[in-house]
Amino acid sequence: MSRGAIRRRHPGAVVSLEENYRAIALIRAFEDRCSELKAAGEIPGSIHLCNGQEAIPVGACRALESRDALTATYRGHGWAIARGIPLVDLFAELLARDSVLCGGRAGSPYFSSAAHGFLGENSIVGGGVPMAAGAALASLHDGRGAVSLVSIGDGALNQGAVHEALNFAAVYSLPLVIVVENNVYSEMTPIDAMVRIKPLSRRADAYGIPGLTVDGNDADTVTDAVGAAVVRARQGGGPTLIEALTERLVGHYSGDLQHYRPAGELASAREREPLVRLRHAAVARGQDSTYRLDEIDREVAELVDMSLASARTISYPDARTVADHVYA
Amino acid sequence: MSRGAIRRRHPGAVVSLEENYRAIALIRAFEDRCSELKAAGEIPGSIHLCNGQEAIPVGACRALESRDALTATYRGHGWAIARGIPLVDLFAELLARDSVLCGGRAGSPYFSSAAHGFLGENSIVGGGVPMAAGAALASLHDGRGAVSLVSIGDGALNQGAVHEALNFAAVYSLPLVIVVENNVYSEMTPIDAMVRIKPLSRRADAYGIPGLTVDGNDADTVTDAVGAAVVRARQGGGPTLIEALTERLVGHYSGDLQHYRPAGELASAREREPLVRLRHAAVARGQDSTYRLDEIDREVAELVDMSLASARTISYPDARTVADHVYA
Amino acid sequence: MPEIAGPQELRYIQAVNAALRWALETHPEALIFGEDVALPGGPFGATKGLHDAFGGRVFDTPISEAAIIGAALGAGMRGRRPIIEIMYGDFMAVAMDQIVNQVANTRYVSRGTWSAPITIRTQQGYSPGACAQHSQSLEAWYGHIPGLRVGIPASPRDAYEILRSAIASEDPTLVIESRLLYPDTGPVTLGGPVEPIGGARVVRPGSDVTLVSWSRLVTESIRAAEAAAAEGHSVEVIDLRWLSPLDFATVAESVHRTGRLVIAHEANLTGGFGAEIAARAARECFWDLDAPIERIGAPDIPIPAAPSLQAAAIPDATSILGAIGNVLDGPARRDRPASPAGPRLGQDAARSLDA
Amino acid sequence: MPEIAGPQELRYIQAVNAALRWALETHPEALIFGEDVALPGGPFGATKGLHDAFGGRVFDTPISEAAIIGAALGAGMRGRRPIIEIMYGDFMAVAMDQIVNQVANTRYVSRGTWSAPITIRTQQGYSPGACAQHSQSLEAWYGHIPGLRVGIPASPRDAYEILRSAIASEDPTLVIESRLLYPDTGPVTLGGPVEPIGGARVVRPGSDVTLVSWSRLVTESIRAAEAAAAEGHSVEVIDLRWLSPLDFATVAESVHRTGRLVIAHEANLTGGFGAEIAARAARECFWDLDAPIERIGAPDIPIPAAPSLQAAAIPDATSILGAIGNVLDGPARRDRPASPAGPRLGQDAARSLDA
Ligand SMILES: Cc1ncc(C[n+]2csc(CCOP(=O)(O)OP(=O)(O)O)c2C)c(N)n1
Ligand SMILES: Cc1ncc(C[n+]2csc(CCOP(=O)(O)OP(=O)(O)O)c2C)c(N)n1
Ligand SMILES: [Mg+2]
Ligand SMILES: [Mg+2]
Repeated sequence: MSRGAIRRRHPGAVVSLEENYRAIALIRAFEDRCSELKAAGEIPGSIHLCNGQEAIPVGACRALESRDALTATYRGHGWAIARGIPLVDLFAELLARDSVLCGGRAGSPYFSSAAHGFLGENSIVGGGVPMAAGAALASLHDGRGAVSLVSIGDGALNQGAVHEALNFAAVYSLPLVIVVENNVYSEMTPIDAMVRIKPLSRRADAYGIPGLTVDGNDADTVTDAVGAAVVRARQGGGPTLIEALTERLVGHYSGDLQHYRPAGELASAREREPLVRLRHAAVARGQDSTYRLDEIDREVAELVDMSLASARTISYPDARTVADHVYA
Repeated sequence: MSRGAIRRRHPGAVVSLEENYRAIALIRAFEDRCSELKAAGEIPGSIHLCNGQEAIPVGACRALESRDALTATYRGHGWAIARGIPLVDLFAELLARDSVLCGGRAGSPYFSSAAHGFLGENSIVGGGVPMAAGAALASLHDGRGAVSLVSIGDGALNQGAVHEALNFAAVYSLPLVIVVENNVYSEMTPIDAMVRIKPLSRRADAYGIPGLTVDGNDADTVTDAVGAAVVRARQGGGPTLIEALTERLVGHYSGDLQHYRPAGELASAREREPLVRLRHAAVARGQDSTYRLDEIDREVAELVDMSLASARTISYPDARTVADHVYA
Repeated sequence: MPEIAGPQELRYIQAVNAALRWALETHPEALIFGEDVALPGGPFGATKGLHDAFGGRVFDTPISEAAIIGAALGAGMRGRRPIIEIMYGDFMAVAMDQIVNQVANTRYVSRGTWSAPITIRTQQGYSPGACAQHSQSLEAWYGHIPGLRVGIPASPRDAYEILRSAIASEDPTLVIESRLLYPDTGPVTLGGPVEPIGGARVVRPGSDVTLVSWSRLVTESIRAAEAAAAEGHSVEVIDLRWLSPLDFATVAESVHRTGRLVIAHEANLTGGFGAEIAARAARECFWDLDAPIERIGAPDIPIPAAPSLQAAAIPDATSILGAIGNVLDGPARRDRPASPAGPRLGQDAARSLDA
Repeated sequence: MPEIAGPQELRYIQAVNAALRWALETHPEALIFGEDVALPGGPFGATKGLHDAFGGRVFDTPISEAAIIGAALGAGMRGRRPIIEIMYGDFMAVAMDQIVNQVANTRYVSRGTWSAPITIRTQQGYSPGACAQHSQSLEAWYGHIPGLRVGIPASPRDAYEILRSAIASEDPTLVIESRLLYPDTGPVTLGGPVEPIGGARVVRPGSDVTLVSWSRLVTESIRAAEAAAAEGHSVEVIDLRWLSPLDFATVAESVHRTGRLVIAHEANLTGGFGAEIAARAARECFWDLDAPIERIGAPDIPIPAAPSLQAAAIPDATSILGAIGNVLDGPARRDRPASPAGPRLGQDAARSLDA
């Protein structure tokens, strides 16, 4: 796994403030660089960044093993990085180069990595949940004890396919963990206006599975919740739905002006976001600690620079291969 | 409305044992005749009878006004009769004649009646719920105060479109009443094996709407539950999900051998079914009462005979009209 | 793997059952699931006895087509070989996203690093009294989806062979069966090598007209060819068998000999897959054609339930014979005035039904 | 109803907005709903300002396409005139049942006693970097659904007129817009009488070749025609405008004069609606044709995200010009050996892209 990879947290093992900061800062730095690349026209198509939501993939992936399956959405850069997909490969895919991931066929919103058990992002809202249930079904039959984790957004809970897949997984007690990243909005519409319940984890009861709502801006809290769900799933206890509360610090997609967000919302969100929190904690611990974080920022920036630089050396996919890989 | 029609029960008004018996016996007699007609080859295609479930449409339609909208499933003969669609027209449609309903284009599983605000049966499981939500949406905008009632089966709760429509209706507090006829089976599979919750009305909480489970074999109980939901809906209180417990006394469709039903299940169901219950009640009241029910059986049989006889005088749809009505 | 015995008479539905049993016996990673397929043995009996024989590898599902197809995809990506049943082709419409946006993209978008070796079985077509929601023939939709393979068996033999080829294939394959053909019997040789996917078949050689058809209409086409033979016209009937991969070479070779082409399917005419066959012929076989290409299909209407109306909507040997007649008196069309309104082919088909 | 003023320059997306505003002003029963259409004014701005102006008649919905379409149907059956937005054509796949099994059957199956005067707006096509789940052109699916009307505007003027015709129609109508055309400007005359649905339009007269296209490729077709004109070839470009009702008469009349036909669309070639046009021509225009019918479309692959690959997959003026060249040197094809494998037209199209 690359330097970007997350170390698995063993039961009881404590993750240092620095380790959490590094993992989150790496994703943040990647996303910020993507914004620049998009603005500079180096990334074609629209991108959906996870700024502010990084603690969720970071915390969740710590609870997974390499044999486990992971499925995400178009807002999946953070999940890919937390899963250990090298930044160079991600940059290459986003830059529409001939990356080892999907060779530019997928781009930012739809890439996958078979080598990392990453079934892929999905640009159909909720479209990946049936697939994730299927990965859990495979595990039930191959006896490998793998768990399948799928991330979706709050708005995806209103998609029919998600409903069908959650009930399907519940019926067979499939080893599935559903992480709902509630970032307040579905595209430009507040989720509160599109459901009549709160918290969203209440939906779990409709399938007879446990549901809980946790602070998605604290990686350790997420690891604890997902870890417990993973253990239950491996033991045949079936699916768990975990709602992780968070906030988007950027637009839904590149070019979203966010005129729909009330004044002050973003400002206050910036006080609650994961990196700032860890900074506050570090300050409380004293200068050495903050120096360390500054150092991590530099290391992370360097890794991003290096990764981008080598990604830029990768050629664009050859037009003559356009019709390859449609069939076996 | 025809002699088959249900009288609306005004708040507080009591429905006599005889009146309930007549309404249910009429549907039963119609369904039994359909079985004969199917066996005799007079009805083409498969039919889905509601024997044993009649108290649900009878009780529910008593709570509706003519301005209200009604949507059902392929198991909809009872709803059509309770709504007041003349038996002759139903027979004609089922016999593939040029009926005033759909002129034979719909048949047993998909007919509708604009004249009765009956949006129609539906042969796609759950497919009619979004439509019913739309009828409720229309009422919100035309100010006519109409309520939309939709009947579905237990298994339909696992269809994505049903999930989407229930949340959609909840979000706008649409005047929608969802009646889930839980007849233990979805086609040939027990619903208990296909969900992990009981009662099914727990699903209502996922949408933030009231849900309740009632005895579907007692018409008055159904009227009370639906009546309350209709009042709430008209007052802007939004949707209600009502699970009505019942049992099928016949196969899922004509020709279903029911080998999947455990021994004795049908026999005991026959003790709990609506007509037998009313018979028991009549016996308790003494001979006059049972004589009266015998009389009703004769009257009902006569109505069915007459209706079928005149339906048989209706010609088959003219092949030259096959391409009519595709577009305005 | 079962021994190769001589051919035996099987019903179409029994051939499907035999192929499924073969899959479970020869592919330990095979799974079968769908609505009512396990304990009840399938709404049409396709999976009869399989749950008893293979236990949990054959299981019933909720009425959730999107979940069924998506679960097959995910399980397929993770090493299983799911074979699922969608009870009626009409119900695929509730799960088209899983087919077109999920299953079909798997290999291509991942540059071949993921694959989805799954088989989706369904059945389609009208039947007497069936309503518009249980009567459609939507194969044209699937023929338009890159990444998906589509087989459409017309005989018990192909119900067995095409399904086995689909199951053995590493690509997602849709097998569209015909409900009305389920009771039909024919010779099937069980076991033996699995055919590669693809390949049309000349089921009746002829020299005057090429008649391309698939699924249930192959039988009607053969009947029409026999009727034409009685009138002295030799019609070659081709069973297309697969929409993808599409074996157009077999069609082109035949048209090269006959110079006349008729295409017949049960689906609504406009936008039916017959249009693709006609369009390819109008390019690849243009200089071989001696007469306009005729298509037969249902007129552009939802399929009505009443048999008296279905009789006027569903193509059969009679309507196909009418089209054969049209291509045989081709030159006569020269002086036929072009229809002012731009004739609606569906109606043409309906009209020729009265022939 | 707004006064008839002279034409003004509007962007395609502004023309859509104007038609929607017209609908709310002139039809009190009109409703507009969809994802992000009210407060945010629509993901592409089609509904900008309408919620402010018309309040609750314009509202946002959950991400529930089946519910959105079904709710439009039920509201339409009960006296409303809903106009709904499905953000991308690709997302229609999650709700095809509501289209094909519910909306489209309403009038026919009820013998005309129910109707569904609803309009479904969506947009489709590739754009640089967009993934396979946001790039499809699936109009062929809808052209195959009886009971549904399908309009597909190629210009700001038609974005306005076709949408108004759809809204005024008593039948369910799908209007497929083009995301890439949204910023394009053109003359639009606001108000005035609403055109009846249907009707193709000759957008560039010519005498040597008939070039039929729709949506975004009409622009590419005109560019190809101009290039051909430079080489002395007169190409007549027809914008089909509606798949249903299909105005084939306009195509037939043109082919009668030119004797040569090319069809160009962005959709995958196999099973694309171009096949229907070619198939009709191969029957109705057979004796008028002097050359094989050429079709241009995307090869049969999911649309890749990388621009370097898209360049090889998406048809444009160059690939269309190649097809024009082919039909002009028709007779030369006579001695072209028939491709052994049965050429995959998609690949032909891809090949001609290199031209
Ligand atoms: C089936 C479908 N409908 C609509 C869309 C358009 N769309 C893309 S993202 C999005 C919002 C999803 O919101 P949420 O699930 O909360 O995820 P978030 O973007 O907030 O991470 C929508 C509506 C889509 N991609 N797929
Ligand atoms: C989308 C869809 N999937 C499957 C079917 C086939 N089917 C028809 S009825 C039925 C069972 C429905 O069970 P339930 O909802 O409990 O209603 P019931 O028949 O018991 O009244 C099924 C699976 C269908 N018609 N539509
Ligand atoms: Mg969100
Ligand atoms: Mg049931």
